[in-house]
Amino acid sequence: MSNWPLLSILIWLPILGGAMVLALGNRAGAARWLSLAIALVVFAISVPLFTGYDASAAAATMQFVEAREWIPAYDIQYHLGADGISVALILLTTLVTVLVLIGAWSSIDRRVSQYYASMLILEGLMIGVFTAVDAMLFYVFFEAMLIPMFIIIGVWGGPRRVYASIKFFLYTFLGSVFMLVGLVYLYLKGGSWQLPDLYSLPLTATEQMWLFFAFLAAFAVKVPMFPVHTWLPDAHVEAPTGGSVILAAIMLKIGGYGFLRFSLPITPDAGHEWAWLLIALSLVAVVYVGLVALVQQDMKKLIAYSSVSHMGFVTLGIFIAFALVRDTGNPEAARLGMQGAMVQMISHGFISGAMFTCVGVLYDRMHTRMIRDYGGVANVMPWFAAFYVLFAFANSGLPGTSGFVGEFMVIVASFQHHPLIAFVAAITLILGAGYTLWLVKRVMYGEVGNAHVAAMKDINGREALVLGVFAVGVLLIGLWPRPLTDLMEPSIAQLAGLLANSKL
Amino acid sequence: MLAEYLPTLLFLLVATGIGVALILIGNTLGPKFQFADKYTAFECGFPAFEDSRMQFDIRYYLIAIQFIVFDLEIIFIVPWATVFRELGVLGLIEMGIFVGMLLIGFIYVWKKGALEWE
Amino acid sequence: MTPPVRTLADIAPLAPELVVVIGAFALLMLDLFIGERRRVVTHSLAIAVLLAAAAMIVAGVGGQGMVLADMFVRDTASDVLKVFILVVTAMSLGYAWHFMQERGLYKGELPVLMLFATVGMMLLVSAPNLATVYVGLELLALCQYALVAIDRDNPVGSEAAMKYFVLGSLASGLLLFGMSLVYGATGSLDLATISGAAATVDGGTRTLLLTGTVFLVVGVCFKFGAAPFHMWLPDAYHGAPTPMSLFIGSAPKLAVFGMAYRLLESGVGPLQDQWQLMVALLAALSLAVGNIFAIAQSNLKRMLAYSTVSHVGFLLLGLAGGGPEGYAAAMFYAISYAIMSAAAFGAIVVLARNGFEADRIDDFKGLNARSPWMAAMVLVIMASLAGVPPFLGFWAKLVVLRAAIEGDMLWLAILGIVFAVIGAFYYLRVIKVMYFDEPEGREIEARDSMPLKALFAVNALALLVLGFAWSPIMAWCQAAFA
Amino acid sequence: MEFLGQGLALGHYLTLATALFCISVAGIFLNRKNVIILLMCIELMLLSVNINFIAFSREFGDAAGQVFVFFILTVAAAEAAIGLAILVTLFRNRRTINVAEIDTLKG
Amino acid sequence: MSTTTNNTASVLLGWLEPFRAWLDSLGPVGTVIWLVLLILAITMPVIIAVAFYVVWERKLIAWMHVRHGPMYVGFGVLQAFADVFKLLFKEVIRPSAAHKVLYILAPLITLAPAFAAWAVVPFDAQLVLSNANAGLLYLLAMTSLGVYGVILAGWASNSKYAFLGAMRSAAQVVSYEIAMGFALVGVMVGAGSLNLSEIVMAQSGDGGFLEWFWVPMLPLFVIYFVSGVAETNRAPFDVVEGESEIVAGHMVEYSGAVFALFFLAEYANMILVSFLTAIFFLGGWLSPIPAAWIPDIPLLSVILGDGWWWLFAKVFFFASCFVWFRASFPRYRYDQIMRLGWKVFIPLSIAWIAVTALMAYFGVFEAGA
Repeated sequence: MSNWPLLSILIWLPILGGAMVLALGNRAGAARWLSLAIALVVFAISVPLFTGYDASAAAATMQFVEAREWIPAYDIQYHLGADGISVALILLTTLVTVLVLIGAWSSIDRRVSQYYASMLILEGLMIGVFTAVDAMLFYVFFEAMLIPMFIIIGVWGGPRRVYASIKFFLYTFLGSVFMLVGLVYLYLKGGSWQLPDLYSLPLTATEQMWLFFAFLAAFAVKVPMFPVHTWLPDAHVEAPTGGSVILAAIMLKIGGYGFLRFSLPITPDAGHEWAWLLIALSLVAVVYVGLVALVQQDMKKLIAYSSVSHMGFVTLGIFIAFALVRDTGNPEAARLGMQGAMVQMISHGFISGAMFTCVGVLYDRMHTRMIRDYGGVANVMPWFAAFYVLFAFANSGLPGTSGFVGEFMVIVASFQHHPLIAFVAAITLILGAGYTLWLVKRVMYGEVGNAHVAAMKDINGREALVLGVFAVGVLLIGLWPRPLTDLMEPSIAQLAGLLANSKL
Repeated sequence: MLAEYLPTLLFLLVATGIGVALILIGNTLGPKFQFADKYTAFECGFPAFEDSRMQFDIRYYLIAIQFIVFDLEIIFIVPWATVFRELGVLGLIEMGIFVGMLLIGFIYVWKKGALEWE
Repeated sequence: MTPPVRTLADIAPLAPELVVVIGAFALLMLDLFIGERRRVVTHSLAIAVLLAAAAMIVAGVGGQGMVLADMFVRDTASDVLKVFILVVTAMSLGYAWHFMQERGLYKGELPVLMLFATVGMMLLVSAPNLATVYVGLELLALCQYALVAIDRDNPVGSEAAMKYFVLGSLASGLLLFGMSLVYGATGSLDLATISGAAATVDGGTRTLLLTGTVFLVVGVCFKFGAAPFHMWLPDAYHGAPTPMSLFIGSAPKLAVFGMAYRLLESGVGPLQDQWQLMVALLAALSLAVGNIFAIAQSNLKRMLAYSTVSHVGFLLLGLAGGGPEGYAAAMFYAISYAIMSAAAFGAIVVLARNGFEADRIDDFKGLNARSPWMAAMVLVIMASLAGVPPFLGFWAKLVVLRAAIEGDMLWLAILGIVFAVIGAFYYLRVIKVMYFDEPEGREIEARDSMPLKALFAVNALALLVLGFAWSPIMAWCQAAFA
Repeated sequence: MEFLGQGLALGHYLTLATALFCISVAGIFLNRKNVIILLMCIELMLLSVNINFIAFSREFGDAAGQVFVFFILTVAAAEAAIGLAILVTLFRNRRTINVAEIDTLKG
Repeated sequence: MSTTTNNTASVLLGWLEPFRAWLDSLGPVGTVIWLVLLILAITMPVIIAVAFYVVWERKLIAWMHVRHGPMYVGFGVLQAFADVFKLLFKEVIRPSAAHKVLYILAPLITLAPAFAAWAVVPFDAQLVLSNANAGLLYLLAMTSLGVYGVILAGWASNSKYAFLGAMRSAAQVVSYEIAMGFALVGVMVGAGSLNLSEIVMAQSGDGGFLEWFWVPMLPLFVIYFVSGVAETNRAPFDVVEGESEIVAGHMVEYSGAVFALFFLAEYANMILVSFLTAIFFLGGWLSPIPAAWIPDIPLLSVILGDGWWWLFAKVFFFASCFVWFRASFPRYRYDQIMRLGWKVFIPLSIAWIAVTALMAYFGVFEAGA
């Protein structure tokens, strides 16, 4: 099994499968089953990745490596590999994709095969992003994701889908092209697109600064960071449930992943130099966007803003690491922040995915996302309410759920840098609890709001399955994060080591 | 070399001069009995009822276009004609190719009916 | 006086050109003697001639070298360009058949004119001498004017042809004026000699040469359609029958690139510092003008025309970058643009019917609902034009960006990508109407012709496939300037 | 007749050519009346180039420039032919050759 | 100006040599004056010749019609001057609708090239105003220019008949121009030169009139002369003037002295064509008698030998042919004219150029040269 090009299979199986599904045309049922089968196979194949990954500190480099010439004229290689961080994110991707496909079973009834195909292709591309070791390959996957997502939002989205999809596309496209210039510059400087080569490439302070901002442009939009987050509420709100889930659960993570893969190791000095700015922006995101979330009338929008706020923790964790590693001269200190950021990413993948699924469940029944249209849902949908409340707790970072672990680690890490930062970050726990629980209160409890609500049926088995898997994920990470942290520990340590070395 | 062309230039001037002189003489010597009808255009005695700067037949354009193209081929043959003795058989063949292409064009024009006046 | 040609072997490198020329004349005659009904013979033979010539070049028939008293050169650069010129022209002919046939526009002259235009292009990319450049350019341009005007009863078509003609001739005039000054400054029409002289001249002669160079650049940019000399482009593309827009919008860009390379690099290369800046500024302007104006268009052909302007800006980016990598990049860009633009216009051709041009963006509304396959192809084309990986268009942008950055023109590279993003907007609009909007108006479907659909599919999928396998083409381009 | 050779230097020819060139370019851009004037301006432009070439060619004693002029003349003729042909179709379709009225293509 | 005296006409110039030298010493102005005098020495006889040509035309046609023709003014001879004065004393009418400048310019543009062409016509060995190397090209240029005058006249008159005539004329002239050009190319191939004197000399040889170009280039000779007739819009190709349908074509609105310019130009052109035909195909001033046959009798040997009188005799012959055509042939239809020009003359001339080239290649023309 270890001789198999696992990563290639993971990337190309869904893409080619997507093409097959596309070819099914109008046969919706066949498309659903075929896609699900493919997604399950992909998930099954990703499991050996987890089991077969050697998490010992000695082997903390890329594993499952595949490298061959691709574009010799430009020294671009088809170079894949996965470390702990990648494996975690790949697993998240394959799992969430399966859940999304199941979730869309009945809610998508137009152009079904195209929807499923887009999802599968998107899955393959996202796995590609998480496994690319060649910077150009990374970029290709990174950009290629835009098209299927654009289609998903635009075709199956809400009333303002066109605006949202184009905004989504152009924001991310604009951000990423700056990275392209940066990569080309690096290539001209170092003569290679391979990340390890780029890690060891010495760069002056000015170069690092420009490159840092070039990467920032790409990843900050993707994460998204304040103030370039404005595409996210639109995209999330207008996207179909599955789109929102994928967007929140995985695509946002690509930004954080990019920071870890590119910004940190390639421009450590500039990162250190500018960490204050990023930390500040992260804090603004955490607090300000949290406040914005508080006043939302639209459930999806509220969750979208909460996503921005939570992703603020991710960036905070990452850039606290920048600050810490030089302050203390000890990579160990930085590891906690990065570890926290990673756990937060995975956890947020489950939580936000679950939250959007919940909204989707409600939307399928009521065709409205406005909070005021609901009320007392718990009375008619007790099972659903149970899941909903659980995810809401997780979203507000209640201990015992996955939301707590990551945020706690980040706060502890930032305390080492400055207590004030930790304090401000901690505010979000309160804010998060505020808006989430208020949401729960308004939607779930109280009297049954109106006749429509009264007529709602509780979740069916399929929905229960999806929400159940999410719930397991949330609780598992919350209660027993050890396997996850162990998986990522060596890779993060290695990254932190790279961070510690000046490239000047 | 240029000197050989001075007479030609002067000749043009002198010829123009003669023309101008004739017009002036005619203007001076000729009588002047002016009345409006005399200065209308000739229309067999009828007053003109439409502008004379009318459109004209498209065939004239066609002739003009064909003329330009064919006439210019001559300027390629002229220098060849004066030196072709020194070019040997290949010069002959090359001009054969050139004239051959010209002929193809000619056949084309002929076959398309552009040479028919009606 | 010895004649330049003594034996047939002296003109062996000309073999592909000769095939096309002889083919063109033969078809002209053949068409006169076969009826309207059997025009498919002419059509197929024309394509066969083009592909045969391309095959000859790939196979290296005739070999490389300078022939005809140094009036013609066959080198790798010209070979690369010619192969793609021939293939793209053959594709244009393939696209043209049904469209022109059902409108009664597939006259016998059409394939012949295209063959002659091809000869012009081949000559242009193989020109080591100003005279050859000019003759090739005009052969191309004159055929193009005629092809734009081929629908004689269409007021829009003849207006487009007129504008194209006037501005094209103006461009030729400017280029010629530049050539005359360059000739005056260097005393030779031979580009190699000009290059040698350009390196040494000084004083007033240098001023003369620089003035000439300015005109050369302007002329080249006119022919490219770079802003601010792009005025003819939208009108010509819009007014011409779509397959003709396809033709004039694709292969000739390769030829003009060849001309730009010959004139600017082989010719006045020693003045690179001077013209580079001009080209860079024109590139910047083209990027801006093309992308901004394209947004406002409601006609797809017009939009593609303005997008051409912006693509030319990108191409010039490579040219401005200079150096072997820069030229290779620009060449690669030209090649990929030719393929992309053929596909983009091809989409319109495939959808058009007699009386329905399918050239408004709104005509594509709801295409996905009617014909998902077609919509997917157009999606690929638009994404490629927008420069989204992994399609060919992205790699083309990558290589020119690299060239620009390597040529110390980071500002230009950044400007380029910013406008690329703006440009993405209008390509997205096409995708948007196909996928997001409901169908309206008349039924729009791909024409029921297997060869045409196959050609279109091959063309569109080439953008995807070449996106993964562009290395050989790039390597070939690099070899051309190594 | 030696005075002929002394009086006319390269500069005179170039000045003439440049003047003609400027007139033709100005004609193309300023003319708003008649397409035929445009065609004539284009021809004039080519002629100015011819003067340049011949002047230089004479100066260098190099025949190449004059040979080039042959090409230019021929091409100019072909160009005029095509231009006129297009003009005729335009007129047939639009009943006008007024530059200002030829403006259906916009945007 | 070359004035080496080895023929009779040059003797005159020899006498004037001191005068020329004196003028030359005055600098450029003197040179120009000398040239102008020479030019007048050509143009004045041409004008006078035109006058008498008209008389001869009327007379000859009359004879062919078996009637008298002009016979009152100086027994008809002085009729020429009567005509001239009549024209000069008539009112010059300019139609009010005509374009003011072009209307006057048109006849000038017609006349000037018709005269200027004479600059390169050799009357005898070395007796030529401008022995330009590209004389033939100059001639082609000058003879082509005349059509501008016709077009301008037609357009500037602002009259339908004038305009129609001008269009017809232009189309006809350019149609025959091509055939004429190709015919001349044949001459160039034969002579290997563009210089008119050299072309004449290329026709010299032992064979007398058999050495002239009309023998190997008989089709071209016919084409050239017939084209010449068509070029000058003379009968039977005179649909341009077409008195019975478009009254006088482009000249309809012209009168008096201005009309005289057209008239003058037309007849000057006819004489010119006669000259050129003689020079290109009938050996110019060369004697038709082979040099070997000329008896060595003092005066007779000069007269029978080469000299301008031979040229003038040939010219007289061709000029009379113009008149003869007018008297004998009915007017062609316009489509017939076009067909003859495009479909007969052009292919034929191209074919014969090929033949001529082959002949030249195999040395047919070398023997005499």
